[in-house]
Formats: sequence, C-alpha cells, structure tokens
Amino acid sequence: MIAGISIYEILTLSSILFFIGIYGFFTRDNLITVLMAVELILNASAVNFVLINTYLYPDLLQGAVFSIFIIALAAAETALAIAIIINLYRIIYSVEVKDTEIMKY
Amino acid sequence: MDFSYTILIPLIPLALFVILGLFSKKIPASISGWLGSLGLGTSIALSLYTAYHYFMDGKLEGVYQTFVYKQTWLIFTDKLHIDLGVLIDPISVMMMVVVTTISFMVHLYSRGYMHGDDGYTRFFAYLALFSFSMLGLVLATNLFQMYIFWELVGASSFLLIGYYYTKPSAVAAAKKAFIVTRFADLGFLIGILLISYYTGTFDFKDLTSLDGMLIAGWGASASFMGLSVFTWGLILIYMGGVGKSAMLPFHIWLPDAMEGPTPVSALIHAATMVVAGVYLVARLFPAYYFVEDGFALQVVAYVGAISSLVAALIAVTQTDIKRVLAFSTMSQIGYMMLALGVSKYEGHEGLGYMASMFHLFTHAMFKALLFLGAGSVIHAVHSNYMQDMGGLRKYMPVTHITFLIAALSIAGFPGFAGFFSKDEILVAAFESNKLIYYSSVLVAGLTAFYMFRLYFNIFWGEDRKYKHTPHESPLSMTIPLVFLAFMSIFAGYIPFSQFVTADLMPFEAHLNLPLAAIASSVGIIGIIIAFIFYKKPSDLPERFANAFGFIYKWIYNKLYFDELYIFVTKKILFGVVAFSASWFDKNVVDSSMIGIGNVTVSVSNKIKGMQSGKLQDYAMSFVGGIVVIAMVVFYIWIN
Amino acid sequence: MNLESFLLMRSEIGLLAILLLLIILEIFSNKKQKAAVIPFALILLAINTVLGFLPLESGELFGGMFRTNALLYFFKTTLSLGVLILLLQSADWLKEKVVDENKATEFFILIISSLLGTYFMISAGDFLMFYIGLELTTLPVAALVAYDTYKRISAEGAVKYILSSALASGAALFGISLLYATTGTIYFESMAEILASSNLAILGFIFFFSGLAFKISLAPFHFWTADVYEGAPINVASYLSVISKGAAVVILMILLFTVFKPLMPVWNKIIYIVIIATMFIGNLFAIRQQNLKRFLAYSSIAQAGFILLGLMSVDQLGTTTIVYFVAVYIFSNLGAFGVVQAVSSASDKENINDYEGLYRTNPKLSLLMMLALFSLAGIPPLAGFFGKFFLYTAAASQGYYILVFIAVVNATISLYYYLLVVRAMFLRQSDQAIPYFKSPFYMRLGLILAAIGILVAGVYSPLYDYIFSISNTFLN
Amino acid sequence: MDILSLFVIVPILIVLALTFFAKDLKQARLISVVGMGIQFAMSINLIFAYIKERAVNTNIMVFTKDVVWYETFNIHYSIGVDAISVVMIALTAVVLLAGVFISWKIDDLPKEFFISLIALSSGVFGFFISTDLFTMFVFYEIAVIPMYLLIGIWGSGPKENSAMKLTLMLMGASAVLSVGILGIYFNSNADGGPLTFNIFEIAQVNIPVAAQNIFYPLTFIGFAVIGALFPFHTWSPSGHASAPTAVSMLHAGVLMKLGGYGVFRIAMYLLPVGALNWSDFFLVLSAFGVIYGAFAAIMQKDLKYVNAYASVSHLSLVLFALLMFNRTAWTGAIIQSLSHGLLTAMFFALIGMVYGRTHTREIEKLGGIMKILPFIGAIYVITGLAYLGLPGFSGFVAEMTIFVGAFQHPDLFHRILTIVVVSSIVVTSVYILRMVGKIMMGPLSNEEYKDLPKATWFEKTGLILLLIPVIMIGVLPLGLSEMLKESIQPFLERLL
Repeated sequence: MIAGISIYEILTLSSILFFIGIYGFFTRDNLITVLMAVELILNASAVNFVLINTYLYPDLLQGAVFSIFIIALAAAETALAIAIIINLYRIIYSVEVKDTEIMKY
Repeated sequence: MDFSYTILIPLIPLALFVILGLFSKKIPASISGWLGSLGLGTSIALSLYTAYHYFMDGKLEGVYQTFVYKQTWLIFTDKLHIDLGVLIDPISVMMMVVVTTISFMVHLYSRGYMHGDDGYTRFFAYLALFSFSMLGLVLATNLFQMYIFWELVGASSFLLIGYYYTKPSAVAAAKKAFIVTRFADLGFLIGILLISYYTGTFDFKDLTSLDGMLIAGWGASASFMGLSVFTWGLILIYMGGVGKSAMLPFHIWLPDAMEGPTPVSALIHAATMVVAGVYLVARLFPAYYFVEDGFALQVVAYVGAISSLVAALIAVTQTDIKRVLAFSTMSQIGYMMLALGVSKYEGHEGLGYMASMFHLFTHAMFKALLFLGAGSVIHAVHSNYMQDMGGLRKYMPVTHITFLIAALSIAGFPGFAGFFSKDEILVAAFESNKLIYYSSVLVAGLTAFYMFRLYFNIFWGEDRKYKHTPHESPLSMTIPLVFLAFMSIFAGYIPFSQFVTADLMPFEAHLNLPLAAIASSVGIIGIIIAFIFYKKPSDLPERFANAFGFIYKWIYNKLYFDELYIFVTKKILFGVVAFSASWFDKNVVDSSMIGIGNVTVSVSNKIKGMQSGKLQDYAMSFVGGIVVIAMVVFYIWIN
Repeated sequence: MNLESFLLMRSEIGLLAILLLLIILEIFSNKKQKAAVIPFALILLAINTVLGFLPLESGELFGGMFRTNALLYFFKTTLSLGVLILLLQSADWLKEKVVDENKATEFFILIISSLLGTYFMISAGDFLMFYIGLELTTLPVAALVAYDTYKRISAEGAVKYILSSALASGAALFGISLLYATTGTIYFESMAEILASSNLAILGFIFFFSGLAFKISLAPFHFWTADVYEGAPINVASYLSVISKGAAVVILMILLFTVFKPLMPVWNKIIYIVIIATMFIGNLFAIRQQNLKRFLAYSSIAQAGFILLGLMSVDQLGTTTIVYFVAVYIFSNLGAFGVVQAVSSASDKENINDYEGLYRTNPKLSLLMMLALFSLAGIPPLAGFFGKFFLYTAAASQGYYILVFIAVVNATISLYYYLLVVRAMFLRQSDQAIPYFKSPFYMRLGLILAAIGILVAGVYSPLYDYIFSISNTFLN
Repeated sequence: MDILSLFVIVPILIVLALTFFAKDLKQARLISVVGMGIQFAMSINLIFAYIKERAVNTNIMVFTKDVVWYETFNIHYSIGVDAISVVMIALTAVVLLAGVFISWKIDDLPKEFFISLIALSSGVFGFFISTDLFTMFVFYEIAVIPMYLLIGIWGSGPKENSAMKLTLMLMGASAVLSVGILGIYFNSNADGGPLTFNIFEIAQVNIPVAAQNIFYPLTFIGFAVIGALFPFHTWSPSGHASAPTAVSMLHAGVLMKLGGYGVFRIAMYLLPVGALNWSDFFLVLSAFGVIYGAFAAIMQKDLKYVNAYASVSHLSLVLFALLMFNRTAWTGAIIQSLSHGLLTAMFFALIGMVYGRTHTREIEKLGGIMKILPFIGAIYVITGLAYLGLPGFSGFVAEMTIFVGAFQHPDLFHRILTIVVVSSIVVTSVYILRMVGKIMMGPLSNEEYKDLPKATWFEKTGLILLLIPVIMIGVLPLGLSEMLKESIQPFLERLL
C-alpha cells in the first residue's frame, strides 16, 4: 500500500508492462530479446498479483505467494529457453528469429 | 361340359420348348424336328377336337357359352389380380385352330427348309416357344394375361427374326421389331392401367358383359380432351394392337421382319401373331362398340382402312417378293380391322365382326401358303428378288400350282376362300360406311394386281439363266403346301356365321350378289392388267412408273416412313435427349460433386500461407485471437 | 490432516519415487549398468500403472490445493497407461540412437516428470497448483523437443515451443490475475461461488482460456503445433499430441464446468466458434501434408475440435464423453505414431509417399496403421467411431444440430486425408517400398497394446458405462 | 446362439479362418466358398424357419433378441426379421456365393480380397437383421467402408479416384444420416419415457411435426444416396466401372438395396408426417431419376457404365414406388430390389467374364461373342430380356406390381407421374437390346476372339445360382408377394 498512489496507476503500469512485452515479442529480431520480452509479460502478471493482493485483498497472501512462484518458474523457463537457444546457436551459429523459419506450411 | 383339358394345348409346346431349349446341344437334329412336329400334332388334334366339341354342343338356348378355367397368379390389390387360365369361346377356339394348324404346317415345312442348319434344334425350340405364347395369348382370360403373352410373342418373334444372329441386318430387324412393338405395348399397358383403375378388374368377362363395369360405367369416369378416360384406355389398348398388327403408323417393323427364316414369316408375320391386334379388338368388341357410342371403334375402322390402302399401294411397287407379301399381309389385316370397325353388335348387324374373323381364318391359310410357296421358291433360287426369277413354273410345278391357288384366293376370285370372306367384309363396309367401302374395293383391285404381278414375275416371264437349275422342293415342304392349298379353296365354304358372331348368337349370312360381282370383277380387272404387264417381259411397267414419276418413287420408298422414324429416334431421342442426359450427368452432376472436393483442396492450398513458420506471426495470431474473441464478446454478445 | 491421507496422492508419489530412483541411477551408475535402465524404468512405470487400477476414495489435501476423485484418478491411470505405451514404443529407439550418448535415463526422467506435471495439473484445486502443474508439464517437453541435439529442426521446434508456450502461460497468468482481482481468491471452489459475469472476469477468462487453448492447440492458438511436432522426435510429438493435450482438455473441461459455470453463456459461444474454426483449419491444412508428423499434427488439431463438442453439454454426458474420447484418442494416436516411429527407426522415412506399397512388405504394420487412422476417422467397429458418435450425441443433446452437422462434414473431410495414407499403403505399389523389417520386442508390445485399445475400447461398452458411473463425482 | 446372430458371427469366423489358415488362393477360396455355402444354407433354412414361425407368431418381427449394449444411451443390440429382411438376407447370401464363384481366379492378394468381401457381408447381414437405429448404423458403415479397399486394390481403370469418390459420398451420406438418427433419438421421448434407439419403441411415440420435417430429409437422403437417388447417384457409375466383378455384383446387387430398405424401415416408419410432407419433392426426383438414368444408359460406351446407369434407373424406380405409400407399390419395390439385385449381379458377372476374356468393355469393340461363347451369350440374352421386364422373369413381376400399385394412387398427379415412369420400359428395352445386339449378336468383331476359352464350371455355377431365383420369382410370384404384403402392412399403417 503505497501512499498517494491508487491501484489504477499501478494497474496501468502492469498493463503497459504486459503490452510492452507483447510488442517486444512481436518486433525483436533476436531470440534472446524475445525471451526478455516474455519475461516482461510474466513480470507484469507477477506485479498484478502482488498489488491486487495488497490493495484489494490484504488479509490473505495468495497473490504474493503466487507471484513468488511465478518468479521461480519464470527463472526455470528462462534457463531452459537459454539452453535451447544456445543449442540452436551451436547448430546454426545464429540466434536470429528469421533463421528459425525452415519449417512452414 | 368340361374344357379344362385345353390347358394342355399351350402347355405341350411349352414342354417342348423347355426340353429342346435345355438340351439343344444333346438332341440331334433328326429327333428334334420330329419331336416338335409330334408335339404340335398333339396340340392340333386336341384343338380340333375342342372345336368340334364346342361348336357342336357349346350352345345353351342358341347362345354360345363362355367357359373359363383359371388360377390366380399374382395379387395386386384386393380387387386387382392376375389370373392365368383358358377362356373358351368361339373366337378363342377359332384362333386356337388357326394357330395350331399353321404352326403344325410350319413345323413340317421347316424340317425340310431348315435342313442342315446348325441351329436346327434351337429353331424348333423357338418355334415351340412361340406356339406356346401365341396359344396363351389366344386363350387369355383377362387383359393382363393377354399382355403377358403379348410380350412373350414379341420376345419369341425377336428371337426368330434374329435367328441368323450373325447377320447384322437380321439383328437390326429383330431389334426394330421388338422396340417398335414394345413402344406400342406401352400404350397397351397404360390402357390396362387406366381401365383397371376405373373398373377394378382385368377380366374379359366383366369388361365385355353388357352390364359389366366398363360398359355400364364409362360415363362415370373422368374425361380428358372431351373423351371419357375409358375411350382413351380403349384407344391406348388398340395402340398395342396396332403395333403387333403392323398398322399405320407402327407398320415399319414388318417388312424388315422378313429377315427371319421364311417359315417364321409364314407363321408369325402372316398367319398368327400379326392378327393378334385384330383378335384383341374382337376380344373386347362389346366394350369398343358400346363405350361412348363406339368412338374407339371408328378409330379402329379408319386406321384399318388407311393401312390397307397404303399397304396395297406400296405392295405394288416392291420387288422383294417377301416384302410384297408382307405389305399384302398388312393390307389384309387392315381389311380385318376395318371390318371390325364398321361392325355392329346384334345379329346380322354384327356381320363385320363375323367377316373379319372369317377373313382372319381364310387369310391365315392362303397367306401362310403364299409365304411357304415363296419360301420354296427362294429355297430354289437363293434370292428374294423378282428380277432373279421367272419361268419357274416348269421347274417347280407343285409350288406353282399351289401359289396360283393362293393368289386366286387372296385376289378374291369367285369360288375361292378369299372371295367369300372378302365379300362379307365389303358388304359390312357398304352397309355402314361408303367411304371405307370404296377404298376397300380399290384395295381389292390392287391386291389382285400386285399378287399376279408377283405370280407372273416368278413363274412366267423370261427364263433366267440359273446357275444351277432350280428343282422342286422335297416332300416335307410340298405336303404342307398342298394341304394349305386345299384349305385356301375350301375354307370359304365353312358357314362361319353359324359359329363366330359378335353376340355369340348364330345367324344366316347370304352372299350379296351385286356387291360380290363388283368386288370380283374389280379383282379380275386387276389380274388382267397384271397379265398384260407381266405375262411377257415388256417395258410397260417402266413406262408406267416413269409416267407417275415422283409419286411412284414416293410410294416405292414406303412413303419415307422409315426415314421419319430414324430421324425421330436417332436424331431426336438419341442425339438430343439421351446425349444431353449423359452429357449433363458427366459434366454437371458428376463434376459438381468432384468440384466440391477440388474446391476444398484449392482452399487448403490458398490458406497455407497462414502457417508462415515465423515465430512472431504465430504470436501475433495468438494475441490477435485473444483480441478478436474479446471484441466479439464485448461488442456483440454482451449488450 | 494425517499421514494416510497422503495416500490420496498415491500415483503422484509413485511417479515421484520412480523419478528419484532414476535420478539416483543416472548419477551413481556406470555405463554398463545404464543399459539396464530401460527395462527397469518400464517395469517400474508398469507397476505404477497397474497399481493405478486399485480403487481410491476421493478427497482433497493442502486445504484444497490438491484434490482427487474417481474420475480424475481413472484419467490419471489412463494417462500413465498411455505414457507406458509411448515409452515402450520409444524404448528401442532410445537403445539404438541414444544409449551411447548416455541419454536414455534423462529421457525417462523428463517424460515422467512431465507426466507428474499433468497429474498435478488435472487434480489441482487452485490456480497456483494448476499453474505449477502446467509449467511442469510444459518445460520438460520443451527440453525433449530438442532431444536430438545437432538436429536443426529439433532445435528450431524447441525454440518455437518454449517461447510461444511462455507467451501462452504469460497470457494465462495475466488472465488468472484479473480473475483474482475480481474474486479475491485463487481457489477453484470459492471462486466458483463468487465469480459473477463481470467484464473484467470475462476478460480474465478469455486470457486464461487462450493459455489452455494453446496447449490443446485450438485455432487460432494452434500454429506452433505443426512445426513443433515436425521438429520433435516422433515419440515426443506423440507425447505432445496425446498426453499433454489430453490432460489440458480434461482440466479445461473441469474448469469450465465448475469454476466458470457462471460465465457459461459466454464461453459456450466462444467454444462454438472455436470448434468450427479448429476443425476446418486442422482438416484443410492436413489435406496437403506430406510429412506424416506434420500430417498427424493437423489431424490432432482437428481432433481437438471434435473433443470440444463434448463441452457443449455441461453435464455428466459431456464429461463422460470427453474423458472417454480422450482415452480412445490416446490409443488411436499412439497406434498411428507408433507405426510412424517403427517405420522411421527402421528406415528413416517419414513421408506419406514413402509408405507406398507398405502393405505388400509389412502387412501387420500397415494394418495397424489403417486401424488407427480409421479409428481417428471414426469408422466402426473401432473405438474412435463410438467416441465421435457420442460426442455428436452430447452436442445434439443440447440441440446444437447445426454444429453437429458441421462436425460430420468435417469428419468426412478428415476421412479423405486418412484415406490418402491408406491409399499409399494399400492401393499403391512401388518398387522402392520400405523393405520388410521385424520390429523389436518393446515396439511390438507397445503397438499391440495400442491395437487392443483401439479394437476393444469401443465395442466393450462397460468401459463407457463405468466412466459414466464415476463422472458425476465433481460436477456437484 | 440364435438363428439370426449367426449371420453376423459366421462371416467373422470365416474372416478369422482366412486370416490364420489361408495360405494361398486355393485355400482362401476353398474356405470362403465353404463359408458362404454355409451362409447360403442358413439363409434358405431361415426362409423356411420364418414361414413356420410366422404361422404362429403375429409380431412385426420374429426371432427377436435384445441385449443391452450401451446402457447410458439405452443402446441395444436388438435384432429381428420380417419377410422383407428375410428375402434381403437370402438375396445377399445368393449374390455372395455367386460372387465367390465368379472371383474364383482372383490372383492379386486373394486372401485379403475374400476377407474384405466377407467382412462387408457381415455388415450387410447385420444391417438387415438389426432393429436398433444405432446398431443398424454401425453395421451400415461396416458394410460401406471395405468398398474402398475392394475397389482400390482389385479394381481397374481410374480405380483410386472412383474408390475415393464412392467412399466419400457414401460416408458423407452416412454422416448426414447420423444427424438424422440423433434427431430421431432425441425426439424419441416426446410422450415422456426414456430416449431410445429401438425402432419399434420410437414408432410408438409421435415425434413433433417440426422435428419430423427437419430430420426426414436428412434421414431420407442419408439412405437414398446409396439407393442412387438423383442427383446423388454419381458415385455409382464410376464406382461400378472400376470395381472388380464380384464387388460390382455385391455392391449393385445388395449394397444399393440398403438405401431403399433403410428408407422405408427408418425414414418413413419413424417420421411419417415428414415423409408425407416431403413426398412430392422426392417423388419428382426419383421419377426423374428413372427416365434420366435410362436415357443416360443409352449413350454409354462402356458395358459397366450402361449397367450402372440402368441400376440408377431401376433403383430410382424402387424409391419411386416407396414414395407411393401403398401396399402394392411397396411390395413391388421390394420385389424390384430382389429382382434387380439378382439381375444386375448377373449382368456384372457376365460383363466380367467377357472382359476377362476379351480385355475390353467397349461396346463398339465387341461383337458376335455368342458364336464363340454360346453359354455366356445365351445367359446374356436371357438376362437382358429379364432385365427389360419380360414375363416369366422376376423383372416383369416387380415392375408390373409397382406400376399397378402406383397407379392406384388416388391423386391425379401421382398417376400422371406413374405414366411417365412406365414409359421408361421402352427406353430400357432400347439400351438393353442395343447392348445385347451389338456385343453378342452380329458378326464377330475381332478375329482374335475366335478361340476365347469357354465358360468354366465355376462361372456357370455362379450364373445358374443367380438365374434360378430370377425364374422362380418370375414364374410363381404369388407366395413371395403375399409374404411381403403381410410384413409391409404395419409399416404402411404408420403413413395412413
């Protein structure tokens, strides 16, 4: 509960975060940055949980716990994604999105 | 009296057919010929016995009784059902005698004529089949039984015309005969349907009894184009008769039918099957006469008259002797038709009816004789054409004499059988309808003319240089000739009016001398003209033909009826209807079904670009999906 | 809460035990012993599966985070049976290709942990458990997609899978957060009580639904499917198409029928549209495919559309039919993928026209393939027919005849492309047909199990009636 | 095991026997001929058993048996026969046996051929005996699907496409049918009570008229497609042309009859109001089909195409008769199904024999075969004459019964349509005679045909097997038609 800041500002923030993530996902050329965009999306929802918990339902800590788990799983996801991307890099020596288009139609 | 044994008369030929048909390979020719003749011999014996028995004491206070023995064969509705059985009354007995007689003769004759043919047994099997079907038709107890055997005689005639099935012309003729008559039979069938729908019966007894449903109730039925449905039904039934009896306009199959072996022509296309139409009308005569003041009967009369005239005219010009005989048959049947058409019902009024039956009888004899004689000539000369013949009288005396007798008989020369029957017909025509009378007199003259044209051309005229000299036919062929010759003289002296009448009551028929004189003199004139033209080879006929020019040509080509039919069937039915049907099926129905498939495939090819393989496109479609769904939900379904 | 109540998690604990055993084995065993790992793991899993047939009373743990009942339990057993068949089919492939790289064990570990994830996912009692289960289902598979290292398409597929599934789970999480905002709880039961049809809730639902739709690969969230299936090793693709999809369908059904019941008028329409889109997209893309993995990917998309027909009737009938169809579908698809696996491990051929004349050389295999495909197409007397017909029945029971009509049209289209494969195998003859080969023991076992499933599951009606009898356990 | 279920069990047993014991062609055909012989004997036995049972049992169906299958949906494996199913079963058995004889020398994958053929037959038998919609539908699809392999593997010409077309159209039709069946099912409790698939239970309730109007066309078309209803007949010409002989026989002879059978056993019986409301529309379609098929047959060049279009014409006649809703016409329809089944099977068999010897089916290329193959030629002519409705053969009885029956319809429009349909017999005779006259009669078209092998004993057996019932029906139809009338009555009463 931050004084002087209503839930709406923060919700706006998190939504912006979310859509920045989406935008990043659409536009980045590099797989790593795409991954970072995904992280933004996950973080947006993590933030959501925390502040909804604190602002609306402060008596139970469900949201907070949830966000912790989100962070943990996001970390795992990232690690795996990085590993996969590296594996790709070892094969084609590139992490460009446009090099991952051989399977289509 | 019990006539139930008459069922054997058709069944014997059937048995013959089954035996000969199943074992046609096994049975040697020598036996099968005798077998067939023997079987028919029994039939003829039985039928003669029946005739004697019936005509002697078949009367009950002066009226010939009708005996019916039948067995239900198939039940349609509670009212309508097909029975098979025998119906014994004067005309059926008369026809039975005719059929068995001619058939027997033809069997005897064929043993010689078909000698050495490899399909010998098959031929006799077919003959037996035909005899069975014809007798079944004659003895039919109801319309539907008649239709059944009607179809069967058609089929057996198909088989017999197409007997030489390797000959394309024979096959074509057989097909033509079958299809044309089948088309006519369509009328017959529809007629049956109409009549039975309103009367609820097929039975001749009910249909012809004066208080029967048909005659009593025709007024009740619906009317179509100003005529009661009953009349339409009768006309349609008559259409079947027209087809079988080769009246206009369904006569075109008869000339071609001459492709069959000559005995067959004698049996089927001269004596028996072709008169089935006449028999049909006679069978339903009361209905034709009473329903709607006999309008249908007038149709019969005019069709008969026109056919006989046209046929006679065409016969004058033909050169194939069998075709001449075919057209003469047609014209004689036209005679019988018109006789029926002009007839009335009671007593002496019903002269025409009697006359036509009488003529049917005599005609069967002498026309069969003519055909068999022609057959023996062809057998000797190996050609059908007059121009290959001439001066045969010294080579084949028996044939010559018998042929002459037949010719005189058909020409109505006084004292011969044809004279009496034809005279009755003319009397009947004179009494009721002058127009028809005049035309039939003219026909009488023409008949005499073309017959003797034929006679002189074959047996007189110059002697062609034959490669191997013609010789008289073997005994097996001449005996039937002699017998039939005998018949065609003396058949005329049978007091027919004592036996066969419209109202089943005998009456006295007298020779009407003035009319008879006119008729016979006309006939004799015809003979004389023929004598002048053809006794000695001369250029008269050509000059004459040229004088008439295109009319001659027109008639010679049978008024272009065949061409007309070929145009209708080939060009219109096949060329347009059938062709368009198959085209439509192939290019519209089928390809539309295939088209559905092709469209699906092409769509799937069109949309394959969606799967671009780009990770970010997938993400866009993912988010896009969310957005679209959200929009649809919020802007359409909610509020 | 006492100890024996942990028995409710029997199957999960069993899997966990197997998992730990395998990890220990992986760590403390030398190369030679590793060879024994395959039969060992298979036997353990088989035991676990068999134990799964023991009855279990329903109940919940951890204050409702974890709940189980007869239906879920039955479904878990079905899944583990499916995984068993799958592993049997891939055992020899692992032997041949992978043992020298010492990677057999990790394959098992990953598959089994993913299976564990599906268990947790479907018996989740709140969104947290659900989310953990979801991720636990997804991540190991993502690793497995790239299992063939040095194979470019595998790597590419893995990248596509991990990133887009991350996106999907992000969206799902965002949705959950919105739902949390409206209701203030993440527990299913309490949320079901509170949830009202507010715009925010609906928005949250849509986000959440997209996340699950991604797993089930419904249009328009399906695009990853084909590429990933094609890139992944065959048995991984078949795992994706069978196990994770089946689990996702079931949890979606549970959530829709319980938690989101208040929103039913909305999601009903959404599902209606999604069904039609999915069936058409799947079929129209499948017609064109040459690569069998891709082909089966699209066919599985179309099948997903069919499964959703069951959602149209929110009652016991729908539930039963969906569970039943998923079970049937597992057998059929495993049969098809198994044959593809067998053929490709024998000859490295994966295209339809490579199969030309297969019947002449390998009659049994092609026969099984035909059975599997006909079962997918819904031809009696194979299991698939009954599944499909009951799905139609479920939809029709609510009067959605038009939807059923569209479905049967699609069934006919799908029959077309299934017949294309049959045509290649039976009708065509080719001189370079795949020569005769004898599949090794495990493979044959796996195939036979699948075949039995295909043949029996339909005609043997007690199966369906049993599911029906247990399927009312969570609807009230 | 009851007398009816055996008809499903025995084929399955034969299939198993073939699968495990048949090594080569000889064993395969031996097993199948023995098995089909057993079937045949069973069907003959069934006829007599039925007559005996019918004397004492007045239910609609006799030999009934009912086993619960899917409790949840109230699906039963319930079976029973009336005269119609009995004669259809007999027809199937005859055609199958003949078919096995005809395909005596099948060279490619003989075992599989017989397996698919017999598997198909089990479907057909099951269809005819079952009285439960679902069971019926299952058997229906079982009967249809093996066609794909049968045509696709052993066929000739563009076999793949025709097989695909046939299968897709028939399965599409059955898909439509399944919607209709579901519609019936969910309205089967209109008067309260449980939902049911059982035909005779559904017949007790009155399905709402709105529902009937919707689901009748679906059901009707679903069945009528396999009954070659215009314009859905287009699978049949190409399918028949490509199929191997025995399959054409079985398909045209038996499978296409499933259509008419289903139409009156399901569509008309369960949805009478819909039937009456829609009758005119379908009546016009079928009447058109009769004429159209006949005319299309005239122009065909391939013998099998001629016969296929002839079948379209004759089976449209069956549908036409069924749509007349009267006892006689329906009797005619059933007899027509029988007679057409036998005759068209004979035709396909004969065409197969000619094709097997001369390797062409082009009418133009053939000619004068009768001289070389007297037996085949004679039977061909007989079949042709029977086909165009010559008295003494089954065709005549069937057609006349239909025509007379249809013409008893009180409505003028129906009678006029009947007259139109009657005229098809002329067209029929045209194309039949054209075919017979061209290929059997006339001069020998090709000198190579001089030494064609004569008909073998198994060919003769097959043909005679089929010919005997044709003549029996044609000569003594009374018993059959009365037997059928009796069984038709209850189904007809629903419509009146």
